[in-house]
Amino acid sequence: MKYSYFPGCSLERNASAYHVSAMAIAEPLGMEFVEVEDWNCCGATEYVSLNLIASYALIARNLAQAAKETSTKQLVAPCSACYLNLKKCNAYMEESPSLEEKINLALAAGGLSYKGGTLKVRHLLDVIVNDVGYEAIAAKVTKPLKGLRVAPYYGCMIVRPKLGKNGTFDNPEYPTTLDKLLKVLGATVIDFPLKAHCCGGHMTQISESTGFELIRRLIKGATDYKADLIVTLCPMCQLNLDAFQGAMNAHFNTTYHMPVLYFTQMIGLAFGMDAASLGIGTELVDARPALEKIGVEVPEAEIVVKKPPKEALPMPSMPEEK
Amino acid sequence: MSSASVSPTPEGIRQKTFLEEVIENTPGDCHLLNCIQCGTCGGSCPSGQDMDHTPRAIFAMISAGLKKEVLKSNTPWYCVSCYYCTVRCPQSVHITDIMYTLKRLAVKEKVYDDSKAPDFSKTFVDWVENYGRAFELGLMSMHLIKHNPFGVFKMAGMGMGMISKGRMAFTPTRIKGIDSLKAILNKAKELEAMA
Amino acid sequence: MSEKFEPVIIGFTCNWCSYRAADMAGMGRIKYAPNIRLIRLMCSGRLDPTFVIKAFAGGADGVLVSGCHPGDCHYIEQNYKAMRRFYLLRKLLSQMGIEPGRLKLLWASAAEGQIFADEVTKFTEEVRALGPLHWDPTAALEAEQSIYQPAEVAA
Amino acid sequence: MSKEKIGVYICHCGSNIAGTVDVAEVSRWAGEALKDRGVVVSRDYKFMCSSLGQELIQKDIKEQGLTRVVVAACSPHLHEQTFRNACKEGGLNPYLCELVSIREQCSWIHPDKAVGTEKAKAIVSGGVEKVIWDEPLEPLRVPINPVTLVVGGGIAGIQAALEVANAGYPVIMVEREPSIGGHMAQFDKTFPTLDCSACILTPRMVEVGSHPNVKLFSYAEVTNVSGYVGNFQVTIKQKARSVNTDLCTGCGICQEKCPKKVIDPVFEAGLGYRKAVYTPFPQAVPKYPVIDRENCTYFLKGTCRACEKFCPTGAIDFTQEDEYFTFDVGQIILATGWDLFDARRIPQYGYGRLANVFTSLEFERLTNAAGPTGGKVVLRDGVTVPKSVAIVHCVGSRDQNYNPYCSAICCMQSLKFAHLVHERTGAEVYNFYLEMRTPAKGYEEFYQRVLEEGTHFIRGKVAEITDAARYPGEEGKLIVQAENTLIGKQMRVPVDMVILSAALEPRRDFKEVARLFGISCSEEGWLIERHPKLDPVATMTEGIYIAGCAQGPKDIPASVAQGAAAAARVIGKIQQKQITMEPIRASIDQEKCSGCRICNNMCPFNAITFIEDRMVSEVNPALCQGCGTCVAACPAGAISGTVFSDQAILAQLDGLLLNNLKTLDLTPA
Repeated sequence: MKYSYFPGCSLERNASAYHVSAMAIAEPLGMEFVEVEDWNCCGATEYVSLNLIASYALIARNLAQAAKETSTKQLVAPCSACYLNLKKCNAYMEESPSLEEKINLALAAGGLSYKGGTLKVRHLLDVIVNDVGYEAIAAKVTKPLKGLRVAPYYGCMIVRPKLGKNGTFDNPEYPTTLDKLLKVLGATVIDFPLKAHCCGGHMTQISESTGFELIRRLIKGATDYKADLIVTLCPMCQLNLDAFQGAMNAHFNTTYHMPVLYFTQMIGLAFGMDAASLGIGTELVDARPALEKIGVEVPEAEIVVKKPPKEALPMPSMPEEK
Repeated sequence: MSSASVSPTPEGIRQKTFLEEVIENTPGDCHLLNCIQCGTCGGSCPSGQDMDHTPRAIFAMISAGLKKEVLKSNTPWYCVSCYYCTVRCPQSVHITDIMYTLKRLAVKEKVYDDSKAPDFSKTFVDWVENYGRAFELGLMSMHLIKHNPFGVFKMAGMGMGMISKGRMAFTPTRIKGIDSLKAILNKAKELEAMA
Repeated sequence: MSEKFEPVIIGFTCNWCSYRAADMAGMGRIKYAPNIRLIRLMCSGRLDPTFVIKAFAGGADGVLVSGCHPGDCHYIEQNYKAMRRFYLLRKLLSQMGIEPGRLKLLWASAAEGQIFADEVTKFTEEVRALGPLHWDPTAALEAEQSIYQPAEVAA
Repeated sequence: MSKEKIGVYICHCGSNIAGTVDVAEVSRWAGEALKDRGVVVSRDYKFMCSSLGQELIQKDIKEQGLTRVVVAACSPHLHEQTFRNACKEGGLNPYLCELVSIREQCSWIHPDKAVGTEKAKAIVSGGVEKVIWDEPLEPLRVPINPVTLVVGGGIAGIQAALEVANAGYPVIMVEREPSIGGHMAQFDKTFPTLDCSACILTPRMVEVGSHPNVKLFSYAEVTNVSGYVGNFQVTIKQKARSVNTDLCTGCGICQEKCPKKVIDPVFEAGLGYRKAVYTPFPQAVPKYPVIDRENCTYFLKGTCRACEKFCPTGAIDFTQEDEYFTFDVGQIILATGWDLFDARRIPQYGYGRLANVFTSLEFERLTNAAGPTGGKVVLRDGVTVPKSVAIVHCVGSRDQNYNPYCSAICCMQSLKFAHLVHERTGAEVYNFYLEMRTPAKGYEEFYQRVLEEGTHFIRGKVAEITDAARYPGEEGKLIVQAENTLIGKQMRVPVDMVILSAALEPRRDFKEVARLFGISCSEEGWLIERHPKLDPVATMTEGIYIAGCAQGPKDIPASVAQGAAAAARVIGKIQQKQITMEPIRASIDQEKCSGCRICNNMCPFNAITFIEDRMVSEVNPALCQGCGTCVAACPAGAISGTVFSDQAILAQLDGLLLNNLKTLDLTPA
């Protein structure tokens, strides 16, 4: 199966492990990804807070770029925020001719156009469980994740809101596709009641106490349920739960240690792939103790501090840690 | 169609109400007129406890015409876009979309409170408009320095971790078609200003 | 009045479902295109193909045939007969040079006032897009002759 | 020039029509433009349906010698009969009156007065052309069979059956379950008086079971209905009970001895058990048990036969088969009841996932002295008494995601639950409500009483129920999260037990029921009454009535009232001994019939027969229902229909297209 692929800004860098692992499992799952030519940022949740038409035009440029690829009508995004933005723009353009007209007037300034509904926007999890299917995945499992207690975590934007005719591919309140997938991989899946709750999005930047509280609830929940790790499918969720876990602990004076990995990494592990080749080791909350339970060896992460290239722009200085 | 009941007001007879303004600025039929004040949104909201007013209260204030109070409220800026309220709303009110509308109106009217959120969005958008892609390091550090110079220390550990794991770029990526993108966005803003 | 072409549409509705759907649309004060003028039959199965031809010959720009949903007919299954006649009529109309899009079949239950209203508006726009029908009524007479021949098939 | 003298009457309907149609102009126009078509009088009047409006018509008939009348007002479904009667009173055959609708299809659907006025003219013109072709007719009269079928043995059906039977007429009652009693039999207490449900229901059930005029089929279903008002034929399927009711004494030994215990999803709402051979509850009517063949060990494995062995009268009969009975009945009352909303459809409320979330029906069984816990209110573990209970209103109702309507009983039911929890456990009770709706006799007083008991009322729709503790003190509890909308703050209330006041929904098989009986149901599935205000128990199908929750959610007093009302209508009809029917019938002109027999297969009522010796077909007017399909199909044009003749329809068509203003004379020769 061939798909247009929209990585999104996060997967370029902070969530590169997600990108790397997705690419690693594509071949064994029989999927071919064609990256959208010269894609741009989807605007996250920020652009639409300032400008309505411009934010949709920004997204629509990606749809127009993706539609240039004629060999497939399916556009896949691994990032939930990108996925929702692309899907929403696609659906609203199809529903509202006046919005579509305005967006196309804007696109025309860049020599592009797009008709709402031309593409089908889908999340990576959706295509893996529904197009490839659980059976085909099960057939490839060589190293089942036996004995690993995982908390499946969907976050918000993959299942909400219901948009267009078909709504969402999983239940908006209590999704189960990731649960089933992880079971197929051999893991012990806990019935995680907070699986579709919010990680806080950008709240760490707006109001620390609010953002940290949202992170705490999830980490505490997974810990209460004795999970070894949280499995997620969204770079924002991973960033909040993993990278901000230390700051959250400091804020509440707690000592939680809950590693957070991507579902693509888990598929790769169950397929017997090498941990390093799946980007494991780049998480800030060390996943090694958890993965040792299933006999996965993870090399000590290489500390890479790349020097900025010559053309680099001047950087605001980062204060040293005490 | 509920939009029918906010049919255009004949010029000079009366001013558009705030309620009508909010509805007009939200794409699609947002069903705001159908709100029955049940509080499902306020009950569902993950950050509801930190909001000045729950979304439900905001809707009551909108229909009461308390424009200034609504736009000054931190409520829309504390919305985390989780869409729980939207899918649970028994009246199909597009609550998250309305929160975005309130943010835009607050920015336009320049009456939002001292929330850092609008600035965060602006900083983010600046990078996107000039490069075509988001730039986390630049965004986070600039935002921190501007709004929470002391917080920089708190977050520094995290930032160093990210850098050391190779998860943060020092330079933003610029897309090839940045000129065409700029043209698109300028045109879009022009259209928006006309509306 | 504007210059816009206002099509005249004749609607044949059954007494039990679709006429009541029209009543329901009215009671709900649902606004829709006023171009339709309804004729009440007891059942959509009562629709003689001649009625449709005569409507076009007499100046209608579009004809709507409406009955109960398949399986819900007050007379058990007569709406299926209307459906068969409808498809035959569409074929016949195109042979006579009338766009088949001027004839529409709509199932509407007594509860579906909104659907009835929406579909009538949609159909009105479709007919408006097709433009006025100027049709030679003498052709209608011939058609009327021919239509009585294949009645077995039509039935 | 028409020979007829036609009177045209345009109704204002207050401002309903006059608001968007220039009625004076339509009236003036009809008088002038349609003069050649025979219109001699044209008037507009504020309310044509008022007695003054009707007298206006009668006066004109007498003074001006009108031979035809056209009234342009509301839908014929509302007032056709009114104006036909008015004409009859005035001395004109009622079928020479046409009512055309300029309200539902004209004034109400478009705000533009100019457009509305033009459309109204066309509609009036169509009516005038049609009325010219109308013929004087006499209504058909057919005898009415006094036997009445009541479908459903809940409280509404029981009430209806008893009213008819006590009036001296025979009743056949069909109930799907092994016993009558319906949902009311599941309850312990009834609001607002808190009478014991069984105490007031059981005598009624016994009365039905032993009434000489009632023939009761339980564990049975109606499988076929044919015919028409006064003369229906119904087929009833008696499912095999595997118990010979002639021998069974209802002693209950078989149930005692049966080794197979199964969860009872119906009467015990899944919260208790019954045996494979069972009566749903001890006071069941009839008293005879049934063997549930899907669970009986003998039917599954071929051995056991414990019930047979111990039955003192030898009443167990494993060889019984389903039986079919056909009856002639005159009228039918449908009281098929409701099903409970499946609370699992709202995952955030945790029903099915969180043990101590209960549905309203489960809680009814918990409080019932004859229920699985003997009336003790305990958690799912069967022993722990809750210290705090949350009751959630409007679960699956008043919600566009599930059912938009109000279930009508939840507020009072939830208040009753609050009271019962207080009384039985002393627990803290939190009622999460949206609006408190207590609009019936004694209901508001009951609300006051529950307030005084110290129940906490929180105004806010519950957002979610979870067992994920967020704060200290929440561990091991169910946390109910909602906004307290009266103070505008989000709240988390930790409790031991949650009761969901789930919506009442139409029976899951409402579509089949509607189809079987030839009546319509709303989008949700409630059976539709003839008029929402003025005729709430009749349906659009003559001779079929509805009662109880089949028509919409309602409480016990309302169900009983509607059951009695339906019965009153039935009794009234029986006492007339015959029924008048619309004379809309087809007939075949023997001269023109070629004997091709195409029409024979057209008729779903078998009303057309082929007469071999004369080689022509004939219509039996008693069986003909007047659909007109044969009229449209006859290749020789030999079949004609009354009221809707070819000529009348074509004339109306010409009228609607306003061709009558310019073209040839279309008047009957």
